[in-house]
Amino acid sequence: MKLYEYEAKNIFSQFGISVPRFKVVSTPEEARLAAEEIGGRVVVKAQVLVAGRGKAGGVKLADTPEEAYSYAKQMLGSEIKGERVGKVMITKAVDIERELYLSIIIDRSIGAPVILASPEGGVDIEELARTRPEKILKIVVDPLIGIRDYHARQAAKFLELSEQTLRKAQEATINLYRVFEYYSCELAEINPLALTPDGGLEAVDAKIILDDNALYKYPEFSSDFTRDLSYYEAEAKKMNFSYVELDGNIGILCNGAGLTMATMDSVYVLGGRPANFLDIGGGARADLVERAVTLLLQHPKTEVIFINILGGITRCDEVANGIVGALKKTGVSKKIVVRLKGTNEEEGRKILEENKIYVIEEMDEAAGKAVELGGRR
Amino acid sequence: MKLYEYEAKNIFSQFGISVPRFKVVSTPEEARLAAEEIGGRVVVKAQVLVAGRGKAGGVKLADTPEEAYSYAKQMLGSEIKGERVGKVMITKAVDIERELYLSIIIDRSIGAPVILASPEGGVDIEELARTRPEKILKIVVDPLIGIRDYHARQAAKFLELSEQTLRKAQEATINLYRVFEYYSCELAEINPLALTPDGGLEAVDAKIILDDNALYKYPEFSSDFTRDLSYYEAEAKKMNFSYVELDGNIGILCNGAGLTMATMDSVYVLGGRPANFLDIGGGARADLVERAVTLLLQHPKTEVIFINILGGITRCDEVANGIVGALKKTGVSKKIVVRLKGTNEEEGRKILEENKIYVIEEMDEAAGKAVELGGRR
Amino acid sequence: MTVLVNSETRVVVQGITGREGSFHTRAMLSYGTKILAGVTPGKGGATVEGVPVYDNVMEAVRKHPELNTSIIFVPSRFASDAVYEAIDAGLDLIVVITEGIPVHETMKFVRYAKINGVTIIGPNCPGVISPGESKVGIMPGHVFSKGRVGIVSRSGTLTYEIAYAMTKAGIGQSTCIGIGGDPVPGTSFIDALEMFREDDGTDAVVLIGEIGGDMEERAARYIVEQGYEKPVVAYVAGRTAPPGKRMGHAGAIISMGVGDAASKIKVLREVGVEVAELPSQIPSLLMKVLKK
Amino acid sequence: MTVLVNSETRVVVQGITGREGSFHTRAMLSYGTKILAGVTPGKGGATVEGVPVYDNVMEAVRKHPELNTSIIFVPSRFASDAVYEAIDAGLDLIVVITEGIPVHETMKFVRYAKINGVTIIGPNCPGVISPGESKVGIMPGHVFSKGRVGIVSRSGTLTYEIAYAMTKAGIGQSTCIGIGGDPVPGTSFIDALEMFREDDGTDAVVLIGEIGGDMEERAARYIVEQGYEKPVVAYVAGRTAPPGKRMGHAGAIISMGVGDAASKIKVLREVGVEVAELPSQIPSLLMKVLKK
Repeated sequence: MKLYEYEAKNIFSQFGISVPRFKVVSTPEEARLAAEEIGGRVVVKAQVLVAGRGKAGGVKLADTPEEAYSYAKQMLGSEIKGERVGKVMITKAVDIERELYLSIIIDRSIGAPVILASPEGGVDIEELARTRPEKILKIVVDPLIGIRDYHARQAAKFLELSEQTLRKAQEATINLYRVFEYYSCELAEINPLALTPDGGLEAVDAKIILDDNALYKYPEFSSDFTRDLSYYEAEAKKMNFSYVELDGNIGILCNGAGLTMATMDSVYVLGGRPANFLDIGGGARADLVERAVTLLLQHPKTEVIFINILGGITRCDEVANGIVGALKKTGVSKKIVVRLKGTNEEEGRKILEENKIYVIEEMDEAAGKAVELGGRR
Repeated sequence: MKLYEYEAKNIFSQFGISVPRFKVVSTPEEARLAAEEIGGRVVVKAQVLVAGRGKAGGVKLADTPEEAYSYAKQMLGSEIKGERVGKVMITKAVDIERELYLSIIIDRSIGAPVILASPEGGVDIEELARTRPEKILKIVVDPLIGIRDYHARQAAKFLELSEQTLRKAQEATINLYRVFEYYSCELAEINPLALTPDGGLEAVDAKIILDDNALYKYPEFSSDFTRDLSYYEAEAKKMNFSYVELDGNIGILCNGAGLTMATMDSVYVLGGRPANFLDIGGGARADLVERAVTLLLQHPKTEVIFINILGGITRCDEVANGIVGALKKTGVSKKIVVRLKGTNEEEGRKILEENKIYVIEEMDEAAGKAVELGGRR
Repeated sequence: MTVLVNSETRVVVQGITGREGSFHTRAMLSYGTKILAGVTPGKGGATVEGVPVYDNVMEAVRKHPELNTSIIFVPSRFASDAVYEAIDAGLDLIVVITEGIPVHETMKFVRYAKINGVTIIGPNCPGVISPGESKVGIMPGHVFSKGRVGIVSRSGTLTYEIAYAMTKAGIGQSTCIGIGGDPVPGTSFIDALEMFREDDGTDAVVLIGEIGGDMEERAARYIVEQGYEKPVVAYVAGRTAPPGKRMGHAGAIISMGVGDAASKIKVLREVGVEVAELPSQIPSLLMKVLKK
Repeated sequence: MTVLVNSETRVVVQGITGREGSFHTRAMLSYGTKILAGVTPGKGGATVEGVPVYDNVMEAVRKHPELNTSIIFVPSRFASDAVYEAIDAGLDLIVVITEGIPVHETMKFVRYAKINGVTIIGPNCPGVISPGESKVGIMPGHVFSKGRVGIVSRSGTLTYEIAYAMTKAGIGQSTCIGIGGDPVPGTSFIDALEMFREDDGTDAVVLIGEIGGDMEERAARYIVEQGYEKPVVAYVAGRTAPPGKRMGHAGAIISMGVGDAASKIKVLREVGVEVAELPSQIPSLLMKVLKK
């Protein structure tokens, strides 16, 4: 789960990482007051989770409280890349001598935390990795040991700083790692870390991604676990399904993440357009299946529903009952293609056939049928 | 450094280990008030660092505040095994159904923390290890991982408890380990850990030994680093010497712990009685040597001083100047045997000979001479 | 021959008294897996499907010194602890079925297993099966058949789908390893490829990848750099997955420009791995490479 | 032949700009030790006794890939960090001279070194010398002489005393290892005995023990259980030490009924090790066992 900039900055502050003074507001009037209180030039920053808000007009420099008011008014309630702006941050504009980069990520390929540091921050790190990889230092940390002072010294040295700022960069590195460790982060990033003319370091932006699997350890965030999801994604997540929205018209419902992706892909390879990823997991009972099917029945863009189940611990009769139940309860009728295979396959087929739903045995054939019904690209 | 029982109990309390209610007092009147406040039967316990205070009359059960008063009066200011009692603890007398044992120590042979648990506490654990080793469970903890719940479950299970108390024992084990880790302990011990008739667990006694090398991390204790030393030991420690008092009459002064012990032993093997261990360490200058020699000159039981120096980084001329300086400044004259060898040996010898102190070249011969002067056992 | 599990495998089930644990204990027993013991703290003395239950793994190992493998069904909050316990008890192989373990915990116990010379499969995985010999996992046994092709996969049901297609086509499996869908698995594609390389009973390998991370790319590099002798065919799921979205598995996410299916497929093809467009094509690709 | 250090040893001195570090760098250089680099954070670019100084070990290793050994003079509060740095930089041998490192820290880095296959000597030790070849330590070089007897010792000056007596008696040393006086040393008596066992250039071993712990007892068990082929003679310091008192070294303490000299001497004698009553007797005991 992504944190908002202000949440990440609050955490940074608590862990001793210097951030420019800021306030978070949800009305233009509050924005004006905050700008007055902070004084001088301020930056108005839309609090959204999507990337690239700067280019989309979500970050504005305001010379006066009035300007802050009007920028806040523009942003609040508007949408940035499809995400509604509910809050803006008013924060002191920092004099920046140079922009640095500092982050801690999990390197999947080695299964360990990695410190990334660059003297050239502010830009997209992926961009920098492509164009000037020699400008990124990567330090692997043993997960059983954690960060050591010498790691922080190495990272800080790479940032090309004066003696005076070097120590601050070491501390920032250690503190960022403490954040990463304490909050079980997938990513803790400062980009840019601003070097100020007086040799200070300020986290001008802040990004934290929490591990959804560890969310239960942080009740202050776990209640808001659907924050970066669309309406249907959120509904599905509340029911404990994995659901992701795409732009096609063929709804996909399977058991198992790999099979669901393969089913989407098969539809695509055969010329169709998948509408979603919906994985009901292993061993789902009829009531759960019913809720999942209902979700797709109610989804406006979905014209065809393709259900592909390979029963192991999942029983085909339970799936069949779920499908039939959803159709009956919603009263919605959409074209449905069902492929059922495995445990209690016969029983499942019978239940469906009684309700005039015909089962296709092979996955390719079923995918082909779904494409036929949904139309080719 | 050993902690007093009340210090250890305060720490245990902070870490969630249940201890019977207590107060620490330094006058009999305070003892009476404390007993009144606590109510019921109380135990009066002398706060000393020596082992075996119970048998020496340092632990008494008081039925009334008046009894607490009189026991406190007896104890306060008295000496237990040579240690003056400055404080007594007044603590609630606990109904004990069974006494258990729980500790975390560092196992030197494997270089790891070890959890020790026994269903038969209250006795000396060394005694138990000798007589009924099967009654002690030893769980090795990987120092890079620390305690895991499963260690605590294993330890708790070995204590032969009811379901209800089992969980408390697990928590106590985890919490004791947290104490051990947080305070860099050499030992954190609860003996006895009392099982009460209502299924509770209470740390009736508490023992913590801190690592002297880690003491600087704990300012609340580091100022009192000479607490368990005799007067001369404390004086030496303040000067950064290692000094230990024995009961002989031949003072020993060397550079290096191993050589100092070997010198003591040689004196003993040759029939004499060493008075102390005094290691001035490596590279000592004249002023430091002077203070060390002065300490031995002033020590009443020391009749002969045997100085054995093997110069490496320690320079023999510095040692010689230190010896001469001490003799001149104190005006005390004791029999002195000096063996000097190594760096600047010639210069050292010359300085001593000018002051009528004659150097012996070989260690055995010098030790023999010291024994001759000090007298045989 | 097989890898990881075979007729010598002796299993302790951690979390045996739970719903999943007891269900799959029955399924594994009926497949013929030798399960000697179960563990659930506080349930020592019980039996599940005739298997004796102990309070901790150490006790189980003391009573059944032949134990060499653990399968873990413990809920995610307690699963790490169960893994440490199994490592310290000296088992050789630990199959972690549990889904939802925080990745910070996984990083640590995977490293701990490595330094102790213990193999971990998972977490969040279907387990390992050597058809006809032993099943240490939750896969439906009947879709597999004994043979000479190894499977290594990040997925569950998709693997069953492909194994089933192979079985129908008459291509049996030596061992099928489900390494799981988490970002930091105990055993990687490369680890599995190395095992199959050493195995006399494996003639070819099916690699079933998906989006997220770069395990497929690393496997491709390994295949070309090491001059891998056995043919490898692959399927990679998720070519229609959008970036930045977790596709069911914690590890199935295209993030920071890394992990999309197209580039994985490209890199695999570049090193000569045949990559199927549809899962159903795996058997024919296998026949092609095995004929050579 | 020798163990641990020889003419191939290439040393980086951590804490080279400090008083101790620079003093002993000079002494080691003048003994002939090949010191290629020094490290002090923030002092990169300086030189000490002609040795270039770097900000961190990684840089030193990058510039001098022949480096295989570190000697650490860093103050105790920063010493652990220096050890981790040296381990992660891939050195083979790390000699930790520093005294006063908390034992909780030592336990951890000793374990970390072990899992990374790195040898640690110390902490709180005089170092290692192979006379005539290399000295990585603080011992006075002139008391040692080249020969065929190995020494392993928990002490500093007492070792010089005994080495000096041996040298005077014409008995040279292959390698002398000062494992240090801390309770948890990186290298134990058994580790050292194993090294000497493999070494063609060592005919006998002198073991210099002291009170505290049970390392001497374990060495005795090892000697008898492994059928140690080379003669071992010993001296154990501290028979007059009272229990419960730290005798200078953090590890030299008789505690909880364990670690007195008399029982160590007894156990060593029981397995056939000749134990000297006085340090000066070591040469004659050696002559006796070597004549056999």
